[in-house]
Amino acid sequence: MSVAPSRGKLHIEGLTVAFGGVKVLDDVSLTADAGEVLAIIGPNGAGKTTLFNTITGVYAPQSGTVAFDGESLVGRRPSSIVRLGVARTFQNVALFGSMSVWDNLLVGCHHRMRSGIATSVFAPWRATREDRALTAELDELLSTFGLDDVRSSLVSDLPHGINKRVELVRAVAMRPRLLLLDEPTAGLNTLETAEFAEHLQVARRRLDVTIALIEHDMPFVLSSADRIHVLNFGRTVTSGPPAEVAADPRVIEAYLGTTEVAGR
Amino acid sequence: MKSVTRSGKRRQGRPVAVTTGLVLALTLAACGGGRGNEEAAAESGSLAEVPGFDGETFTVPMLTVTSGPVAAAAAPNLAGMQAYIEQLNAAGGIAGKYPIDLVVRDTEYNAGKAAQAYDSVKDDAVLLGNVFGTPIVQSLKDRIEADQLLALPTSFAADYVHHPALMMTDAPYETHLLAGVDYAIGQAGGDPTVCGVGGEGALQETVTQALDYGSKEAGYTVATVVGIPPTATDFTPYVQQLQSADCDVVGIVAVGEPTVAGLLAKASQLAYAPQWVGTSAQFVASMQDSPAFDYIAENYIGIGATTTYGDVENGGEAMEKLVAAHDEFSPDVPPAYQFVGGYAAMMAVDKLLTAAVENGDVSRAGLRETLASFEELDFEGLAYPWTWGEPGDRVPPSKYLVLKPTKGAPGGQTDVERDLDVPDYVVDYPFPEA
Amino acid sequence: MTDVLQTLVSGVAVGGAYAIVALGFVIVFSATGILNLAQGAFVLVGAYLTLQLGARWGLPFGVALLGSMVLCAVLAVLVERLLLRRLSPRDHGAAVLLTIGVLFVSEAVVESIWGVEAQRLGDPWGLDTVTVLDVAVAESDLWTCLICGVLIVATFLGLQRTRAGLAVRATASDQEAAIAQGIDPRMVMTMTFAAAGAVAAAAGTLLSTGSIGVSSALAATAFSALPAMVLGGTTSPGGAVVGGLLMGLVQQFTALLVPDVAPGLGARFAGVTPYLVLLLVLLIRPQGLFGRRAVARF
Amino acid sequence: MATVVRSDTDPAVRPRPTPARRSGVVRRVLAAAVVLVLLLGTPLYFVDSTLATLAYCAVFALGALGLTILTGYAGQLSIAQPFFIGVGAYLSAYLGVESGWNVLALTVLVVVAGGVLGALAGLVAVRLSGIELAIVSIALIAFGDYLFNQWKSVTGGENGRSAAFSLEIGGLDLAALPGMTRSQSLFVVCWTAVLLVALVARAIRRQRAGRAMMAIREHERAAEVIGIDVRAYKIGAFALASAIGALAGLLYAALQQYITPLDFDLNTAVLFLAIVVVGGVDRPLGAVLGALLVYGAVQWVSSHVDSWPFDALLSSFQGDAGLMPIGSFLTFFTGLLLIVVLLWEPQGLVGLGARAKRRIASWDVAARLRRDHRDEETS
Repeated sequence: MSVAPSRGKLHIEGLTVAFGGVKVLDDVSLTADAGEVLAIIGPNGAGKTTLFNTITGVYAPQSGTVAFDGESLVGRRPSSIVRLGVARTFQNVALFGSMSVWDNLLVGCHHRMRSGIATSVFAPWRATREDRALTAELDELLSTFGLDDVRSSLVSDLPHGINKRVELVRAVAMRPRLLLLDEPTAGLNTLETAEFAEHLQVARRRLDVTIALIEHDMPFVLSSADRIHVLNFGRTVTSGPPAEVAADPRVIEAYLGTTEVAGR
Repeated sequence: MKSVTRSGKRRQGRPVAVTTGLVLALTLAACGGGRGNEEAAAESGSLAEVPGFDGETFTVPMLTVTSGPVAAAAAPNLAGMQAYIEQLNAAGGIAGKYPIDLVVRDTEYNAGKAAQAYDSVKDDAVLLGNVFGTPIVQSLKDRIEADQLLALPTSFAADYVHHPALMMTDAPYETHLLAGVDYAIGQAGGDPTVCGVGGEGALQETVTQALDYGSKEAGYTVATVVGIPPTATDFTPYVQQLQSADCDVVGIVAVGEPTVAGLLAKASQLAYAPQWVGTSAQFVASMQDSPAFDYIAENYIGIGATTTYGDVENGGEAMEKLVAAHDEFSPDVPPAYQFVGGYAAMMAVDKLLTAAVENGDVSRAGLRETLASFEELDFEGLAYPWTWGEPGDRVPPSKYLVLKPTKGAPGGQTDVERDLDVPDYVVDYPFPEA
Repeated sequence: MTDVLQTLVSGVAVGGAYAIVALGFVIVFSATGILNLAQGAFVLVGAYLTLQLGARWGLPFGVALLGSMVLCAVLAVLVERLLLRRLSPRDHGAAVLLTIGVLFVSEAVVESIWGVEAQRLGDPWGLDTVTVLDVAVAESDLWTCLICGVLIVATFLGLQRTRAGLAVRATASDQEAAIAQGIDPRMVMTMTFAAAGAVAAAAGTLLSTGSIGVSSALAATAFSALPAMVLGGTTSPGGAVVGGLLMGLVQQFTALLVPDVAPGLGARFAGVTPYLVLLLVLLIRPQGLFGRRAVARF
Repeated sequence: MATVVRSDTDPAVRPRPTPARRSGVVRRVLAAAVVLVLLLGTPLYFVDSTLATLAYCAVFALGALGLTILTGYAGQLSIAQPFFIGVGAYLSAYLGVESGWNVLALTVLVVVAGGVLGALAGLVAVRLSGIELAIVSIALIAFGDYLFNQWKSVTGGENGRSAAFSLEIGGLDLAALPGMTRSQSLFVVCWTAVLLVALVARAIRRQRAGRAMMAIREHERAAEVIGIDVRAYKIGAFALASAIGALAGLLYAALQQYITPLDFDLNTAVLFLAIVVVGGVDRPLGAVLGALLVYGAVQWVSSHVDSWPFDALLSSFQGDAGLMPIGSFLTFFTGLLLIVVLLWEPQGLVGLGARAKRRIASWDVAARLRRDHRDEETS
């Protein structure tokens, strides 16, 4: 079975995003190949989150192309981009606070279901059946990621570390083929970060997925990324394998202006 | 005075199912009483018990307005009614032995609330002593008719004159408006331009139709009829409309006290001074305090069918009794023109029930028969009489008086002319058949 | 022509009052994110306090007005301290509902203390007029415009030139940054409520001068001023003023023109024109005339 | 244990009901029985005037259920619900009285019309953020007021119009069910409607649609990026809430037999807000409890002004002794309820219930812990 070369591949070409004349992204091009983990690093304000927001359809670019699986994502609504298999997590956890962990996961499966308001009004049992069909899968996900105990807890009652994991699991439940992680280890302690790295590996094994992640924690980046893309002031600084990028003086200069990066 | 409602005789029924949810049951219980047996009333006298009459007392519900901006207009009217009934009860009641129990319900001048209040009182009512306000009467009149009740409206639209369920005690707006305009034209001489002001909506239409009729019958020119929405606070545009139409005589019908006061004050500011002609309800006591009072006294006349408060010369013994009733039973309520109207309305109820007791039938049908048998219902000098009889034969009072704002007079008005004859073409006004 | 001028004058007078009520809404909203419908309560209570202090207790009108502004500022601060502060600061929906509760309670209390009848405020202007260019202008309208103008200028100077104003503006533009700069957001909240209360008392008093008188219907005026607030942009004090004036003019001119131009629309049409203008503006420019659209952030 | 595993993997073997599921079934049957007893038993227990009040409670509960979905689930603070109730009421009054439409056809039409208008309002609303939405929804109340007053040929203007239309479907008169008075029948009809709509609202809450709406309420942008069509769900919530409102309007008109613009004004809007806040905004049960408590209490007080303790506290006419006129008191009461509930229990009566349940559960846990502790000591 031959696979199209663009399958599972994120391809961005000449992307420019500006707000009120200020270019937040300026002619950025990058590629993440199928199954690859691409880390995007750079100082605050480099345009990393803007990049994610543009991929997921929150912002419209001034120019340039964004394509996944060979399909252009520009001009699509966020919900239709999700249907193409793009999932993401957020810098500040964006779970639904007054809902349970279980319901958060079910919301994650939103695009995989069909029933809507009309179904609930005219044939509520069909919607219930649809929920039931997911029970086994989500149960298994919860136990795989060690979240059995908090199944029906409200998200707002849980600690940050758990919620980071819940958010990852929600993204996994979306069955993405492109997963965007925005600072997944922000606010986690060393132990939690290590745990998260493990869970990320589990997620990779489960899904046939391409991952792009924004991260400041260099040890985490160096250990989990296949390639690193460096942004500064909305422009690409460099791109390449971890070892190579870590040694690049331009990166060291751009990134906090210290040698710490390479030193670790 | 405090009227006693019937809520006291609630009875708890047998318990429903044990499974009744606690909160629901509590709320349900709070919502009202149990379904009790109603045949427990005492046997006395020879009159048969009917809804609203338990053998001893007549229950007369009053659907009036005691809260909100309209309450001020309803208050003196209600006070007059209560004073009459208190005085009557002190003398033993109807025919000296059946006291009347007034049950006051607030409609908030809201037809929806009124419908709900009506539902709660209609099963225990000999008649409705008062239904206050045009929207309320409009909304209830067909249901009152369906329940075969009689009601006294404080609202005087043309289509109530021949309505079988309504018993009017004051002349309709059309009669007074047309008579007043006729009077003002006579005073002014020449060929003045006539205009009208009505509350946006039905009252504006009332004024339009009446003045149309007047212009056809009496040959004067009607330039415009301005409608004022109830929410207006600045009256400049409405005064301008009248001004630019060069109106010399402006008839006003019941657009609410704050509106009339505001309109006249703005007219005085804009130095526009036509002859304003209002029906009796337009001027209320508080306008004495208006900064525009001098202007109003100069340029406004009111038309009424009720004798002014304290005018013993014309009101005779009845007026003396009325003043005594006021001083004894509602000394805190300042005497007003509308107090007399309320008092007179209850006099009509008294006379109707007394006659019905004599006929030995106070049922709803009995009251209607009694009313139909009246040729004339005399207010003993407190107001000009109506011609009664069958609904279709009823005729509003054929005389009127002219009122002028006067500082310090009871209610702020005194009559400048009395016993004027309503012009024939106005008496012949085509009041719609019910 | 005099017709147009006359309506212009009455439109500015009505609009000035809308403007000042809307200004109170905007000050609170921009700094705290709360749509404070209790503004209607302060308008109502302010007018009655002026009545009580002036006409009833015999203080000169100016003193009564100032006294009422001070008392309303205190009342507003009490509402903020005792009630609003107990809500979760992010729950702006609950805050709106709470202020509606305050509005209803105060309406009922005012009615039971002062009654429902309209009463003379006892202002010194009465029905006096001055004639300018053939147009009779009520002195009360002139003073209304003047005092509104003074209050609007004072508000702007307060916002632009004082440290307190700087704190309010900083909080309005970025609360977190303001906190980082050592500004206490709770202090800012208190100050904005005090200012809104004082402005509302002045608005209520001015709305009741001249021929109109004080009545409980004043509370509804607060609702009428809401479109002015959105029209100008919910966070722009200047927008509130322009929006208020625009609404007053539109409303008065509609009332003048409808009977001639389109009698079928009826006199009530003037009451909905502010909302029509509002909808039109919002469809074309969702952030209002002078508002800024916040950039979404994660 | 082995059987359980087999039944999970082998679809041919139906899982035996576990004790938990069985108790769920028992609970459901029990709940259905209670509801049925209340629905059919209440009319036998109360006098007609009380039943009329309770039927009004039902209509207010129904209108509030729309807000449960729109404001409670989807988080859109709308004040405009009375507008849609008014549209339903006037539409059914006009077509029912003037053109003699069958009530079944009326119901369908009114619900569809309410839904379409609601969707149109939603189209505007999706462009606005929270506070602007609240204000624009006030605009809708103002438009309603204008429309209902001005379109006299249909609405009768400010004096209102008759709504005494027939409630017959085929041979069955809903206003005179076999062996029942008008009030009894309308009680059953109105509460049945509440029951059905509440069940729908409950289903939505537990299913995909409701989760999507709540996700929007909790975090709109995240919901969008998760794949929820925020626009569509907001418009859907508006349409559904308005359709329910219009249905409530039909029943309101049928109950009152006469409607005026004042029935659908800003005060009514605030009454609805008070109802959902007091009951609990995001549960169908909250709308029902809130309507019973707020509207029921208001009616109860107004019909007991002359008995203790209200005779001393409230005055029912000028010159009567009392702290406050009765009409003002009702305003006062609604406002005070809003304040007290928001400060004390923002989740309303339903939240209070949930809190009590948690308290009891925590006693349970405490008891178990103590027992475990004792067992440990003995072993």
